[in-house]
Formats: sequence, C-alpha cells, structure tokens
Amino acid sequence: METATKSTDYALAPINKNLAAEQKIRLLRDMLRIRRFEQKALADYQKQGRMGGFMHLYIGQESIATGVCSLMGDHDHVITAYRCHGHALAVGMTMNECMAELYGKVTGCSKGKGGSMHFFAPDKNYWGGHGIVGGQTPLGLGLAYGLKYKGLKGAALCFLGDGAVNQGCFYESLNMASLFDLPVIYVIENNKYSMGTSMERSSVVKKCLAERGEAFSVEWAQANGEDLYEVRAVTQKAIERAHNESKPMILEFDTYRYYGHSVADSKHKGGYRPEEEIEKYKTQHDPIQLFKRRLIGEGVLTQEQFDEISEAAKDEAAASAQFAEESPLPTDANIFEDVYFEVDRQTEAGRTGKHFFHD
Amino acid sequence: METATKSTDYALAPINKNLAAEQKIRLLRDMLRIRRFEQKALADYQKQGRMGGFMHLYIGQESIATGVCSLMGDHDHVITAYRCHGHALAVGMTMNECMAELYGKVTGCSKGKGGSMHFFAPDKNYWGGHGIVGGQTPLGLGLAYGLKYKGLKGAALCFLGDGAVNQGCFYESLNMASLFDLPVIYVIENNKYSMGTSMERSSVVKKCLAERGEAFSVEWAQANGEDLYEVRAVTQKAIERAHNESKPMILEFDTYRYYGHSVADSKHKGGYRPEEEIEKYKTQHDPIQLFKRRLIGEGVLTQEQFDEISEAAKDEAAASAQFAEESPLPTDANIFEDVYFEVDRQTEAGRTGKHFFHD
Amino acid sequence: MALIEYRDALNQAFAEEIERDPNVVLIGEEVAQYDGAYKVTKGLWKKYGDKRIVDTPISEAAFIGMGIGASMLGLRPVMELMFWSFATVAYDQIVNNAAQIRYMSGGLINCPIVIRGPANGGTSVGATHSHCPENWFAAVPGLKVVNAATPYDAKGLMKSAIRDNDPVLFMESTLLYGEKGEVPEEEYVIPLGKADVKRVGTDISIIGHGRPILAALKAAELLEAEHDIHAEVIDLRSIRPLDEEAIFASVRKTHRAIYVEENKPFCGIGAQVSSMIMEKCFDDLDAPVLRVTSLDAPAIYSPKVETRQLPSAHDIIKKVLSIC
Amino acid sequence: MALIEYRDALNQAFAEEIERDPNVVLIGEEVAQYDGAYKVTKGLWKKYGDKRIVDTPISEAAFIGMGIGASMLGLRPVMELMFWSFATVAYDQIVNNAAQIRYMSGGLINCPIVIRGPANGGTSVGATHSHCPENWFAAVPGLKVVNAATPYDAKGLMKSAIRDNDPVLFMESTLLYGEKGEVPEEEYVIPLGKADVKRVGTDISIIGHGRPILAALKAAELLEAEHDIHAEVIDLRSIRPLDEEAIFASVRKTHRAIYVEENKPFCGIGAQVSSMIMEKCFDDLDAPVLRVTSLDAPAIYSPKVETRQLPSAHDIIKKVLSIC
Ligand SMILES: Cc1ncc(C[n+]2csc(CCOP(=O)(O)OP(=O)(O)O)c2C)c(N)n1
Ligand SMILES: Cc1ncc(C[n+]2csc(CCOP(=O)(O)OP(=O)(O)O)c2C)c(N)n1
Ligand SMILES: [Mg+2]
Ligand SMILES: [Mg+2]
Repeated sequence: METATKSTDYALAPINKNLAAEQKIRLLRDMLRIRRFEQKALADYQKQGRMGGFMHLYIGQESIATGVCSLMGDHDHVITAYRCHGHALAVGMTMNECMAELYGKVTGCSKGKGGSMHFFAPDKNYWGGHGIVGGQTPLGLGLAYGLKYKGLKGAALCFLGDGAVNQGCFYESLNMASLFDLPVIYVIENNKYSMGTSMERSSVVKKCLAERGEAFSVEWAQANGEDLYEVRAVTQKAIERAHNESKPMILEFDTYRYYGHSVADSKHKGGYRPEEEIEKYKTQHDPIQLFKRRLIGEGVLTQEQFDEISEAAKDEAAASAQFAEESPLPTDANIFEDVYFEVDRQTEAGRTGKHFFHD
Repeated sequence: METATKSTDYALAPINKNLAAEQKIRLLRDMLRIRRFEQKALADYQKQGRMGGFMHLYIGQESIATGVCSLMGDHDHVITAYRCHGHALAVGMTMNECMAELYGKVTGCSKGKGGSMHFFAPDKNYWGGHGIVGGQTPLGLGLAYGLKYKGLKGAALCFLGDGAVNQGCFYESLNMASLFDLPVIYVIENNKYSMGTSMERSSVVKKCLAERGEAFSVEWAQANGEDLYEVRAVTQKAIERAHNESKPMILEFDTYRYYGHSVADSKHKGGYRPEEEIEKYKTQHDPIQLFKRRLIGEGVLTQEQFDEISEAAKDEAAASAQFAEESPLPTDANIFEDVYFEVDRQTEAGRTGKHFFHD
Repeated sequence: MALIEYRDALNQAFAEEIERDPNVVLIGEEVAQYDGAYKVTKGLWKKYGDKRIVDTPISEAAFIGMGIGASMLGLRPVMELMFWSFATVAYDQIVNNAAQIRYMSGGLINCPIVIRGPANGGTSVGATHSHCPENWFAAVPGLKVVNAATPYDAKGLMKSAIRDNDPVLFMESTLLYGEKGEVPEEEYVIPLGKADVKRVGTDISIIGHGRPILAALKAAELLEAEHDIHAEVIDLRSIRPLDEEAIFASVRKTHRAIYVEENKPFCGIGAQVSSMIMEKCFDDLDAPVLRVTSLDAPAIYSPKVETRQLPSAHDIIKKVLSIC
Repeated sequence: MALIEYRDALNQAFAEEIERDPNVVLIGEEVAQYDGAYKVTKGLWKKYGDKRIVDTPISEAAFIGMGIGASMLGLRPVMELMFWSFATVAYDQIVNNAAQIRYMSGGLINCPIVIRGPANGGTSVGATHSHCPENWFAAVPGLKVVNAATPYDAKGLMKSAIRDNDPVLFMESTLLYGEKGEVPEEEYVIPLGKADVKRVGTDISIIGHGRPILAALKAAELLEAEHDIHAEVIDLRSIRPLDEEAIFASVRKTHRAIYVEENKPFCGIGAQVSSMIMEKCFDDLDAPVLRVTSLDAPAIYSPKVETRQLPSAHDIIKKVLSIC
C-alpha cells in the first residue's frame, strides 16, 4: 500500500506560515514526547507484572494527534478510540498521570481504573479513550450537540480508525450531524489495517473512506498524515468551518503504525503485512524524521537541538515510569468509588437505598 | 412532496411486453386482493376485541410488493418490515392464514403468535414480517449469503422504509454485501414519512436515499413505484444482476400510504401531512387505478371485468374473516410451543434439562 | 389533589424540570411535533420549542450516544425510547458508555442522563416489542433503574431521575399511561431507592415493581375479603438503588413473601430479591419466597392469550394460598 | 486421553463438525487468516479455506444478523465474537432475531446458529471488555446459554451446540484457553442441560459455572484438608437448559449450598439458582444459599486489583465456613 503523496506545500498555509520557531520546535517536541513515552511504556510492559491488558501503540502516527490537537481552542473537544496515548499527551496530559495509569496506580489519570485504552482529561477537553470500536462516534456527536446547545463556538474532534468506519453507529451519527448541523469533525486515522485485516479486506473503497460522507452530504478531505504541516492545514479548515458554519466534516489521514495492533499482536511482522512495507514507512514516511528535516531545512532546528529534545523526552518518560513505579495501587475500597456520582459525594440520593449487591 | 414522474414507458420493457392478457389481469387482481384484504382487516380491527396491537396498512403501495414479488423465481427470497400484509399476499399466502393471524387464531400463518407485523411463509420464500426498524436488513444479507454458500442462483429481496435507512446495521450490511458480492437487493419503499416524520426531517438527501449506496460501491436505481410496469422492469434488471453477477443493489420506489402509520395514528390527516397531499395521491397516483386504466387502454380489460375482480377480492376477504372468526384461539399449552425446536420435537436434546422457568 | 393520568404526571414532571433547569432537553423519536407516540410529551414542543424538545431520526444508537456525550458536557438529556425494547439497538451506548464512563475515567466524568419509555407486554405488539429489560440493566453497576406504577410515583420519581447525576433508566408502561391517580398541585419529589408500602399487612409480604403492583393490591383486597389473609404490598419503585430495609422489615414481620413482576422468570428481579431475603431473613421465613412472573415464553400476539401470560391477581392469590 | 489446551479442544470440535456437516461455517473477525485473536481457530482457514472460515469487517450487528439469516436457510454458522462484550452492538440480532424468529413464525423457522467467544474478566482489559453476559441472555426464552470450564467439556459441549437446532450462545474464557485437560481421542459429545458433578461431597454443594469452577475445586480440596468439610462441586456447564435435578439432588444430600460465578451479583445466575433451591428444597436447607460473585463494580483495570474483584478459592472457603 502507498501513502498518497502530498500535492501542495502546506508550510505556506497561514496556520503554519505564521508559526514562530519555538512553536515549530514545540510541535516536534510533542511528537517526540509521544514516541519516547510509548517506547518506555513498551519496555516496561514487557517487564512482567508491571502492566496488564492491551497496549495499542501510536508510534508512527504522532503527526496526526499532535497536528490536530495543536489547533484546539477553548471550546474544541477531542475524543478517540483505545489507541489513545498520543492524543492524551497532545492535549497536554502529563507523562506521569499517563504512565501511572498504565501501571494501574491511583495517581493515574483514571486512578488505575481505565488503563491503556481509557485515558481521560475533561479539564483539557479530552473525553477518552474508548474501547468499543466505533463507540466514540455517537459520543463525539453528543459533544458537538452540547457545544451547539450551549451556544459555544467550538468543534468536537472525533478520531476513529479505518476499521471502525464499518460500525453502523458511525453512519447514524453522520446523518444526524448533517441533519442537525453539528460541529463534529470525524478524523479517520487510516493506518491501513484493522488488527490483521487490511482495509481492502474490510471496506469497499473508491477514492478513500472519508468519501463515504457524501452519502450524508458531509464534506470530507483526504490528506497525508505523515506531514505535520499538512495535518494542521487541512484540520484548520475543518475547524473554521465547524466554528463558523456549525457543519460536520470527515478528514482522513493516511498513516501507519510501526508496531503490532497491540503488543500482543505476533503476526504483524511478515504476517499480514510484509516487513518491507513496515521498513518503508519507518525509513521514508516517519513523521518525526520528516518534520525534523524540514525544520533543519528551515534553519529553525539543529541536529544537536533535536538530540537534546529527544533526550529530554526520554528522561521525562523514564521519570514518569519512576513516578508510576513508586505510586500506590488502588485499595479494595477504591474499587467501589467512581461508580455512582451520588454515592461518591454521599449526597442524600447517594445515601438512599442499596447500590452495591455483592454482600 | 411530489412523486418523480416516470421517464420511459415501461410497458415496452421485455419483462412486461411479453405478458399475456391473463397475466396482466392476474397482476391487477393481486393488487386488488391486497387492498380488499386490508380494507376488511381495518374494518374488523375497528370492531373491538377482534384484533389487537398494531396494524400498519399497505394500501397505496400495492404496486411495489406485487410488482417485485411477481418476478420471484425458485431461489429468490423476500423479507420485509412490519408493514408486511402486501408482501405476504404477493408471494402467494392465502387470505385465510393472514386474516386468521390478525385475529390471533391458531389457523394463522404464525399460529397467532406473530400478529400483523410478523407474517411468515418460508415455503414461499417469505421470511417475514419484522418489527424492529432496519432489523431485517442484516437478515436479508444472510439470506443472500446462504444462497451464495449453497451455490444457488437466487436473490434476497429485502424491503425497508425511508425511515429505516437511518439504522446503522443497514450500512454495515451494504458494505458487507458489496465486499462479499452477495446477491441482496434492498428495496426502499419511500412513502415519504416515517411515522409522523417527513423524510426531510429524518434524512439528509441529495437525489434520493438509494444514492447512499454509492458510499459502498453498491449500484442503485430510483423509480416511480406507482407504475406496476416500472416496478417490474427496474426490479427485473436488479434480479438479473444478482443472479448473473452476484452483486447487491438498492432500489428506491416512490410511493405513498393512504392511511396513518398504523391504525392508531390519529395525526396523519392534516397533522403531519396536508389532506390535499393525501387526496392528490389517492386521485392521481393510485397504482391500482393507473394500472386499470392502462389495461383498459391496452384493451385487455373492461370496467365490468374490473368490477368482478374487485368483488371477488372483497368476497375472498369477507370469507377469510369468517374463517378467522370461526377458528380457535391458541391454548395455554400452545404458549410454550415454538420456543425451542428441540423441545417441540421432543428430541433427546429437548428432553434434557429445564427449558422453562416460570414454575 | 388532582386526579390525572400517568402520562400527564410525567408530562408535568418534564415541564417543571424544563422550566427549572435550562440544561434539561427532551430528545427522541416523535417526541416533539407528533406529541409523542403515546402523547406523553403532548404540548411540550408547542410550549418550549425546537431547542428543548427534539425529534430524531430512527437512529437509537446515535441519539442515545449523542445524549450521553452531551450529558458529559453538562446537559441533562431526557431521552425517549419509543419502546424500551428498542434499547436492543442502543445497548452498547447504555451498558458501555453511560454505565462505565464514570468508572473508567476515575470519576472525572459523570453522565446525568435519563433514558425513558414504556417497558411492558400485554398490548399484542409481539415478542420484539414486549421486553421487560429491567434485569438486563439493573445487573450493570453504574446504572440506576426505576419503574413507576402510579401517576404520583411517576411524577415524583421522574423529577428525581432528572436531577440525579447518574444515568437513570426509567421504565413506564403503555398500559399505565391512561391510568388515573391523585397528584398533588404543589411540587414534590420522590427519592430513588425508597420503596413504598402501598398496603399494610401482617400475614405475607407481596413485593414487586411496575404495573403488577396494581394486581397485587387487588389480590390483597380479595385475600382479606375471602381468606382473611392480610397481605402487605411493597412497591420497590426503584430497582437499583434498592430499598432492602423496607423489604427485610416487612418479611421479618410477615415471615412470608412473594415477588411479583411482569418480567420473565429467569434471572428476574424477583430472583435477586428472593435470594437477598433468604440470605438476610433465613430464620424469619416460614415458607420459601415464591415468585409470580410472566409466563416463560416470548410474548404471544394473540390478544386474549397474551393477557394470560402476564401476572394476574388470580395468579398472585394462588401462590399466596400455597404458602399461607 | 491426550492432554490438550482448551483452545485446541474447541479447535478440534470445529474441525470435526466442519468435516461432518457441509453447512457448518465459521465466521467472525480475524478467525481465518489471522488464526483467531486468541488462536482458537488456528490452522482452520489454511485447512478448510475461504468458504468454511470467513473473516468479516468490524460489523457485529451485520455479521451476526447475516449468520442468523443464513441459518434460516439451513446453514449452521458458528459466529465468533472476539469478546462476548461486543454482543452489545449485536444485541438486537441475538435477542430479537435469533431468540424470537421461531416463536413469531409459529415454529416455521428455526435458527441453528452458535455464537461464541470469551466472556470473562481478570485480564485487565477494562470495564467495556470484561462483561459476563450469561444472565442477560439466559433470561430470554428462545436462547440457550452454555459455559464450559474444562477442555473436555468445551469440546463435547461445542459439538452438541453446533448440532443443536436452536440458537446456542457459547461462552468461553481467555483465561482458560491455555489451560490443559484430558480429552479422549475418540469422538464424544456432551448434551446441553446436563450438569457435571466435578467432585463428590456430603457437607455442602458448591454449584456454579465457568472458570470459577476451578476455584471451587481448589476450595473443596482445602476445605477437606483443613476443615474436614466434604464439599460437592457441581458444574452446570449449561445454564439454559438447566439441570435442576442435579442441583436439587445434591442439596437434598448436603442441606447447604453456595453458588459461584464470575458474573456480577445483581440478577446473576446464582440469584436464579438460589431462588429455585429455596422454592424446591426449602425444608432441606439448613442454611441460606449464599453466593460468591465478582465484586459489584465495573471491572477495574489495575491488574493486581482486578484479580481481587473475581471470586477466589479463598472467597468461597470464607462463605462456606460461614454456614458450615
Ligand atoms: C465492537 C468491537 N468489535 C471488535 C473489537 C476488537 N477490536 C479492537 S481494535 C480492532 C481493530 C480496529 O482497527 P481500526 O479501526 O483500523 O483502528 P486501529 O487499531 O488501526 O487504530 C478490533 C477488531 C472491539 N474493540 N469492538
Ligand atoms: C429500532 C426501532 N425504532 C423505532 C421503532 C418504532 N417505529 C416503528 S415503524 C417506525 C417508522 C418507520 O418508518 P419507515 O421506515 O419509513 O417505514 P414505513 O412505516 O413508512 O413503512 C418507527 C419509528 C421500531 N419499531 N424499531
Ligand atoms: Mg487501522
Ligand atoms: Mg416511510
């Protein structure tokens, strides 16, 4: 499979042209922080007993979460699926709370209750982290509905995968978004595989998946996700449209994941996808390398600076693991907290009647 | 709203041109039988205590079920929603078994267990009769899957309404039908309203609803459902395509229901739709009247013959009501039959373990 | 007190809460311009307009999910399912989103949504439209399940449900919508988790929820008149949270209990309640806790026959006499 | 007898039934080319090809519905849900189509489908992926629900499920797939509706289903060794149909019972079974039937903590000692 190569140079798009050097470096750092965080997470996952469950790595796709989330204003919200580490860091969550969540510690963003697939930070307009494929698409619709209801100028950015497009609730959501003029932007991160199934084996496609939006008069755009500038330029248009016209849109970014579907995925290398394909993306389409070269070319970055940033990110990740390691586990009592708001707050309602039934 | 008026004269389509006079009259009779059956059903429904639950009348749409089902070969199967009387009679079910079902009698097609929304006749390739909106669309996919698996040259004709297109499983089914090349034909009977909601208020539409198939590379056609010839001509093409290429298709027929969504629908007249609209369809777009005029014009029918056929249909309906009236109700014992195949047959499996738990 | 229909009691609750809180919005199929399939929302769209009363396409998964997402932002959506049976196409949204989002976010998110509609058989609409799903949902920690048998309870419980900050599934009955009952003019609320002793008695506790409570009251009358058996009738009203104290107190007094519900028997609410009674009141029981439920088969269409599938006063009396 | 893994026992059942009946087809996500997310279908696609082993898009509603439609035409689809938790998006197809089609058609149609996959917690995959839905479905007349705890049972029950002419929901456990057990070389089937006395005892009946049966057996050993309590362990294996005779016979012998399951407590299978025991064995009981279930909260991620949510031998022993 081939990633559509870009047509225009999006460095000149207003949203990118006016970036100050430190802002550009900040974007590079954000991508590096995601990668280093996940590399550390993977290493620790492989040390038995530290983490459990699934771990879906975002490595290779960093430009998308970073580019999209770098455009978020006060009333722009984000929701995604289980491959949610990148988006979490991109909206500004700390490595500590994220790593601690992977370790299942009370200091984790979800107090160790959500795990790798369920990171949340409502204070940063980040609504997770959802494990049921496609399940986030009606919730994203609801975030947009809430924004419109409250009269706020914002957008709901709802990420989904190339496999998730085959969950019916996505189409129900598109029709309603279009019918109600809701400012929801569905961002398809097309990494070409859903687990071990190639896009061709799961979806009938003409130009691309986003094109399906036409069935509901929802505008769409396809772009090259490996180019941070392109991601930002294309997304900015959609956000402006959402803000100014309260209209939905579908964006599809070509991208690639370097690791397996999850850490448990044994077959991805030479199994359902050829090793050369993986190599090609790593060497020719890596969003971090591409952006690094660009910035060096633009003269706003040196190799030394890059290495420093990279090292700093590595150190931050290591420190977060240390933090996680030293944090306490949830107690048995914690198990029954955060089930019911009213019980947690011990309101009148929370004190009335039996809520739990195992004893 | 306006029904798209037809372009070509489908009387000349091969599938119609070669019809013998008695075959044409047979088609007219089939439509009349549906109408007279439902008029009698409605009258009896209104006499308290005879029937219960919902009754969704098909009156005004007869040309579609009649036209489509008139083309069914040995391996063509039909499945539809709860507005299923017309299709039932069109596939050859008797008025007796249908009326008795409405009366909730053991002589009904479903032994009084299904009611108005749940007519079935697998021996006539008729798979119901389904109450959950859109729920029949994956089942129709499955019928097509079964045909292909068994290597039979057939098609699954799956009817749905203009409101049902907004159930997500329909789109999941379209993608799978297209991906697996399954011979399923989705027939949208667009009567412009889903209960009290106009199509415009529930669906974002460009040309028509069938067009949404393009998102999944599923071919589609829109046609005028009031013209029996047109229904047959358009459907025949889809069936041939299904048989010869094992490909799915969506057909959309413009049509109109004269009565409320169900008998309980008080608001349809002058409520969510203007009385003039109803009048216009009854007077200018009635499929039976239009076909009658055609046949008289073609010289294969006289007004006298028409009146005879109409009378005969009325008598048949009256007789079926008599039959239903005189048939016995299910017994308490019948309540527990037809839940489990193995129990009904008292097989080893059916005799092992407790299956029912109220006592 | 005014004598009004169950549907009007609910309608009053909606109107009062809409006026009280700008974040309350009613969403569902035919709830606005059509006044509701069962006229429960009659007149509200006319009065409050497009923003507060919203018609949707037939897309339960999307609009229930939409309501959940909106509730995360602070709206208080009251979502109508035309029938609770249609929750089958929005099951994931209810069980995995509404029920779990608070827990999986470590308490950062809450979901103050109400999902409501009729959940009953007895109207000859067939097996797919006659589910009583209270046990499917009450089984899921994170959800609350309410079931009102009278206009008074319906209004008071609905107001509490709308103000509650957790997802509340509110189950009504098309056969109750037209039933009349006394409802005070002045405002009132009924807390979730409080059972109501609808009749005081000493010989047996007839416990239950939903419409069969009316059959239980009728049975209690006949038992007293014809058998000198004084039955206490307890309406749980709220299934989760559950008022176990009210149940145990009654059983400790009467030493006998029967659970009555319209649900199917296997893993019905009565199974849960009777196992709780056995565990907590074992030595108080002079007889096994028996259960009266719908007959254990899909809802049959045949009108006259279906009524026999549902629990009747007669069925209740028979069971009572078998242990009294 | 060969000592093989649970997943291989299932794999053998599939292979044997595929060879036996040309209408048997395996359908689901990643079941073919990927060998199954949990390698349960390993090698089958290579061996039997595209027609018999079919990969699907992530469209559970459509492909479960497709399987049901195909089964009406006589196919015997064995549908995999990668997790039973994902039944939440195909709930309507299971509960309204598979369960009701025979009844609503007056017996004209039957639906010989098997829907299978893992249904368990304990693997730190979070609340949405850890449902134990046996009670949601066993509550619905028209469905059959099976839950196998050992490789031997898994193979024998799966073969019966595939040959059964009613819809059978087969629940497995990702934590059992790697467990080994003795499985005969020669062919055998295990009928649905027959419980298995996995350990004979005289003092208390520990009844249950699924993986906790292993904990029950461990508990029984310790109870005998450390407390001289001889527990009988009964594995229901099939929840609906249910082998009530085996349950009652044991309770009449031991006079005490505990139900053990991984399900959440509210309206769990244990609630149904204990209420049946109370009704039919009231005078035989020397103590209330107690229940051991998962803790009543959504599945927590934190690995070490989640294991404490699940029933353990220790939890079982504690409950047993409280009534022995
Ligand atoms: C409803 C549902 N079905 C199946 C799964 C199992 N599953 C988890 S991720 C996944 C693949 C999704 O692929 P895609 O949407 O392309 O996202 P990606 O993993 O590539 O980011 C599957 C099948 C699930 N979580 N939910
Ligand atoms: C999932 C689901 N939601 C809602 C309903 C209630 N309902 C029954 S028919 C109907 C309208 C369907 O309209 P359409 O698809 O246009 O078919 P028509 O009635 O016009 O033939 C609705 C909302 C249902 N039966 N199932
Ligand atoms: Mg993907
Ligand atoms: Mg319509």
